[in-house]
Amino acid sequence: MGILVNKNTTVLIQGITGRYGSYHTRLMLDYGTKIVAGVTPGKGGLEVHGVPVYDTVEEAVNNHDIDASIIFVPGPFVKDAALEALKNGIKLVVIITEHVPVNDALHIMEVARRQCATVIGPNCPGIINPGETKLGIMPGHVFKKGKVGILSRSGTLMYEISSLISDSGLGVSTAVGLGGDPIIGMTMVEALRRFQCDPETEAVVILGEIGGSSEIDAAQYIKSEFSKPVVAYFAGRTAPKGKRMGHAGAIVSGEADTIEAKEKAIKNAGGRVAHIPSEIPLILKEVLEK
Amino acid sequence: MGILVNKNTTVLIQGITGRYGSYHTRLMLDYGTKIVAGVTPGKGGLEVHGVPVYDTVEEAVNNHDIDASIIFVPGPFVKDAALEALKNGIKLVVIITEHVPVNDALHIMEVARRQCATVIGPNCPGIINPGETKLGIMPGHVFKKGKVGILSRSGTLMYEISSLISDSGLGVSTAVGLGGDPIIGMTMVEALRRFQCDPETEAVVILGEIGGSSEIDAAQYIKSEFSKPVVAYFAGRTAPKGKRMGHAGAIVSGEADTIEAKEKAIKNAGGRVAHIPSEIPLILKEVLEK
Amino acid sequence: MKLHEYQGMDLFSKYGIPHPPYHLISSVEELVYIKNALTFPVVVKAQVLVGGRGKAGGVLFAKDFDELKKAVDELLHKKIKGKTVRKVLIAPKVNVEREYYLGITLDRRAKAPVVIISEAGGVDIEELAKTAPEKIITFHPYTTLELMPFEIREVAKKLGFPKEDMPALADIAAKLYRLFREKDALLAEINPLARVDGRLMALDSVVIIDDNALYRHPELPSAEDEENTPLEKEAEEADIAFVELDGDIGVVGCGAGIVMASMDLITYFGGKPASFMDLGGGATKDKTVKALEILNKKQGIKSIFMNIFGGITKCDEIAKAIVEFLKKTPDAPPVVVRLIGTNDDIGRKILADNGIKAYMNMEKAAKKAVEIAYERRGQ
Amino acid sequence: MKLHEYQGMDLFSKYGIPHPPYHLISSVEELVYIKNALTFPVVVKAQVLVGGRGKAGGVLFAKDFDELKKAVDELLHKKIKGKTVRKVLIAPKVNVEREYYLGITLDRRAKAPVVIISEAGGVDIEELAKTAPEKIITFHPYTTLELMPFEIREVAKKLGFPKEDMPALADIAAKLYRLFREKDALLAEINPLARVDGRLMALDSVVIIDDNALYRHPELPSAEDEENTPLEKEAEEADIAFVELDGDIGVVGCGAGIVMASMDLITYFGGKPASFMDLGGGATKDKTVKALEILNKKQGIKSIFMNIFGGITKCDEIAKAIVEFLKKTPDAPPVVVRLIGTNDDIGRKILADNGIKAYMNMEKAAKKAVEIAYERRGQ
Repeated sequence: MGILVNKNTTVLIQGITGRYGSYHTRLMLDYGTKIVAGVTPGKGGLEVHGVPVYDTVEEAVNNHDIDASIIFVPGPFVKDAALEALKNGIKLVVIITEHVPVNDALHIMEVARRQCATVIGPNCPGIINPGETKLGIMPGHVFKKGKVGILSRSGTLMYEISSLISDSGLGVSTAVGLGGDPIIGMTMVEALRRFQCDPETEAVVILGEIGGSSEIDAAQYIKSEFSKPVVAYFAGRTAPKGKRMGHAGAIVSGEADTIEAKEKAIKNAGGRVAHIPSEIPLILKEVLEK
Repeated sequence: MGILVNKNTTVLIQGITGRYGSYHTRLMLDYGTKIVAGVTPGKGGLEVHGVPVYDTVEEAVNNHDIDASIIFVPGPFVKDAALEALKNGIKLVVIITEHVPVNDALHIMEVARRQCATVIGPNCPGIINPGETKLGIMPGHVFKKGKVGILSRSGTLMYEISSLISDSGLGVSTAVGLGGDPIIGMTMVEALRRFQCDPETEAVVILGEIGGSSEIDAAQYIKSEFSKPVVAYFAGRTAPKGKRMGHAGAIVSGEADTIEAKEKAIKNAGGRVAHIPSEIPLILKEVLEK
Repeated sequence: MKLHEYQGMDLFSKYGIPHPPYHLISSVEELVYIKNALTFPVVVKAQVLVGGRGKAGGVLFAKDFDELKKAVDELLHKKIKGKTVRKVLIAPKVNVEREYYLGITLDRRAKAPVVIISEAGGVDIEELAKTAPEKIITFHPYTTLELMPFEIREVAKKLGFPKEDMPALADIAAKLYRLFREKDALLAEINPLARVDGRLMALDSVVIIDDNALYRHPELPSAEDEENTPLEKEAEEADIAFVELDGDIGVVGCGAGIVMASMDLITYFGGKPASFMDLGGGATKDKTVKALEILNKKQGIKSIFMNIFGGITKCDEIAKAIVEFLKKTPDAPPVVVRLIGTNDDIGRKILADNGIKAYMNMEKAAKKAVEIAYERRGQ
Repeated sequence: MKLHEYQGMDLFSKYGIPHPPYHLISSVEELVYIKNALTFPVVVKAQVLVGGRGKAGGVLFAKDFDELKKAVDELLHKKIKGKTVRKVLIAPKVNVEREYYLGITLDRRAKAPVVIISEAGGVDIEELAKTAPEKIITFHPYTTLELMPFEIREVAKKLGFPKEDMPALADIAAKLYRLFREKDALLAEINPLARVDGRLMALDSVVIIDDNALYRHPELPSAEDEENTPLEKEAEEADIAFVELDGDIGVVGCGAGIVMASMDLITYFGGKPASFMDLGGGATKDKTVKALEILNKKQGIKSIFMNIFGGITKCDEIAKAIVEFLKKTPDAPPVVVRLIGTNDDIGRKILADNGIKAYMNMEKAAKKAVEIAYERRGQ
């Protein structure tokens, strides 16, 4: 169980012959992910770690049942790869690549909406259901199976906190890295909706950042509909206003997207806020024991 | 009765203060058309033949119930006007204007499809339900009420033939000028579908032209679904291949769009073909008496 | 507006579509200026807006400068399918390894742009569509916004194109699609798109721009429309749609549909139309006189069939025009007038006062025009 | 990439958005060349990428050439909010009859471009959004393809803009939207869009281009990014995300989220971060050494908190880098290392062999870095 994926999810890797794509294909296969095919234009006929490679997604879906695709191609080619997956009926597309132009992301999301498909990312670490499957680049060993759902805008912070939660004995149901870009596919609210329906998830940790309004939207949804305990932690409290902190999404540009506003919103919605990472498992245990 | 419009259809005129728009507003009012409002940006507050003028369609729909809009603005402004009507929920848009860029027409039709709205034209004379209402520029007096539906790609040919039919004592239920451009909103098939459901229409006259495949599509539809007698007449038999004959749509560019191919298709579908206009009422009487 | 090959090539350059370097000249004298820039052998191509230019002798080859001079001299000012060659394009003769056809046009039925691809480049694509349709793939781009490379890869895979051409083919197709959209084209065609020394390049261009959208493309070259005859151009300037035809009966009316039907009637009754002349809606007296004067300049017209069904057009204006024209032009061919519609009573009276009969029935009038032409032909 | 006012104005010109004529100079000497082209009074504007330039003394007026010389002399090479003025823009001082605000940016929530319009031009739009939200209208274009004139007319009607400005406003908005889309902008803003002698024109420009899309815009001016300090630029060239901060504890890590969290921890324990330094995923030994060297060049750093959670990044590479850096730089501030993840056993051993303690717990490490800085501050 968990959300979005499970141990039977069959996966296509777009950009499988690249250094990065090939490396993570091996790590995912090692983790148990059901990778059934790969695509790299011009490299059809090869094999990567035993996975057959095709020139087009069309050939891949003609030869395999494919539930999801993970995109590793460089930024300028992501739009082509994502639209190719969507056009060929793939309903879950995880875009790992960073530096995707915003206009390209907009276009991808518009098409995905029309196709009723789910896009995760771009600029995200992917999804993991500990012990079952991972569709992404996260280090699998720091995630232990458990009952806490994790949503994160940042990759590395997700690893860090998941490790803390796993070490505390609680474990993780599904961890989703939503991505750090201004335009991303799945939002916090959409992910929370899925956690709401997942019997395995008993609490959710939100790892937010300065900038954007996704955490404020999440707080509104939590207040009105979400019934499970929520613990939030926000990074970037000390980031100077107007300075870019690496993530394009992390720009403080107005009042509503400050950490203070986000913390207040989560608290108003009945959620708990951790001020340093080590507080997170402590609060989780507290709320889960209730 | 008849299709698309009736005597209660309320109409907005876009471009009402222009020479052409204002002239035809008067003719339509004289005919009995329920014109309730007009729009010309910057001319809000005026009246044209007693019809109130607004700056925006939004104001017009806020102040009146509007079923349909007729567009008289010059070609370069048609896209703006049509999208304004569609955005404000108007479900029937008649574009009289000629010289609308094809790309603009494509865009309008794409949006109309999304909005489930009907567009007639561009470059068309409009629609008339004789004795009830006319949304267009056709000379009303040549159309007498009756039971023959008329579909035409050409305006003047529609007047000519409608006059013949009216003079023959048969009369017209609805006559629709579909427009002579390569990209038009309502197609022959869509119009035939409506005639199929109209109890008042007992036979349909199709006035086609060289070029395009709309008559071939119509023939296929007639063969498979249409149950009323059809008489077709095609203009442009003697037009030289590859030469433009005024209508942008009337270019013979391939085998399938020749008059011969179209005549054959209509005959195969069980329709009758007239070789000169005066044959049309004769054939109509014949098929209606059966 | 149909662009010349070189004008299309210029557009290709702007969009980054590769093509061989070329020189454009309009006189043999200009050859000396480009002499040192040329690599022989070269191809010399007449810049005329006709189809089948090659078969009609519009494309020559030259292996040295002397041959080139001869070729240019032969082509310039030559008439090809009735069009005078005013410019020739000189480009290196390349070694074609493989040829593709790539075209983008409008699918009226789907109301969307359509991409046409085939490996059988260089041939007539309409001919190929009949003889070997399996060699052609047509598709509508997944999003109208742009043509994605993967769409070309899918096609290339299905048609079995060699892998090495795929990236360039996808790139060129995406660029051609952008040109098609941004320049309001009705057709953008590269035939052949050839592989030369391992590199794909356009060896010809066919680009037709939507006339109705020209107002927003001041950057485009002007038409240089040699398709139109001088009389047709004169009519165009007077906003009259006019096409000269082979017959001897002038056909004039208001509205393309009715004029085409009038031509068909003339043919039906055994005559041959000399013109398609559409005054458009609401023609004034002056415009109508101008139209008749232009028509009268055409050689060998035996009669004029004027078929007016007045909707927006006022019959009295037309009648006045006919009277004025016949007064100014005593040697004009007989005009057979059919006149009904708005103000036809006034118009009819004007004609009657000047001794001109006006028909109500267009078929009778058409027949009369044919009869007159037949009689006068015998004279 | 944020464009300078004059670079934005150049883009406006390309898109047909009117603005006053201007001259750009980078030395007082250049004034003589433009002297005759000027109409006084003029406004002199420092070209620096900071907000609130006017209030910070970056905009001066001159009613004659002497005043202009003084103004240019005063502004050039002056520091405004820490940025050095290298160019000034000189334009006629115009008579503003009315001012609008027009901006297009990205609505992350709606995943669509958003248009922002107000009549209260010239003011801080974020301030206005708080104090008088009813004066601002924001909307998503009906089709993302383009902004239609009617959408602006609807807004103008609701906000009660005068009719005479509507056509120009609609036209400029459509053009600005086209610029926004075609140039991959994240923000395109005209504030104020002023009516001058009855004509709307842009009196300032703010354009931010999506860095990730710069590769497809070779036509755009290069950044001239004075926002970055020399050390930040050095880091950028080494593909290291680096922002200099006011504190004295260097913060280094892999991944923006974890580095921000590390800074927050430093602050939480009473310290002040001196840097945001993100090595990205999979940093090699050499890149890490380079990063530490850059950080070490920054003045007044008392300790370095290096927080490594190795996912893609290999801990042994990091450990080797720290050892190499400390050997090469004996006077470096103490480095407090937190090291877990891929190959952390090897990394930890390398550090231990060189007498460096490696923490497992990041909070303990952060606290230690703060303590060291506190102690060394006292020295």
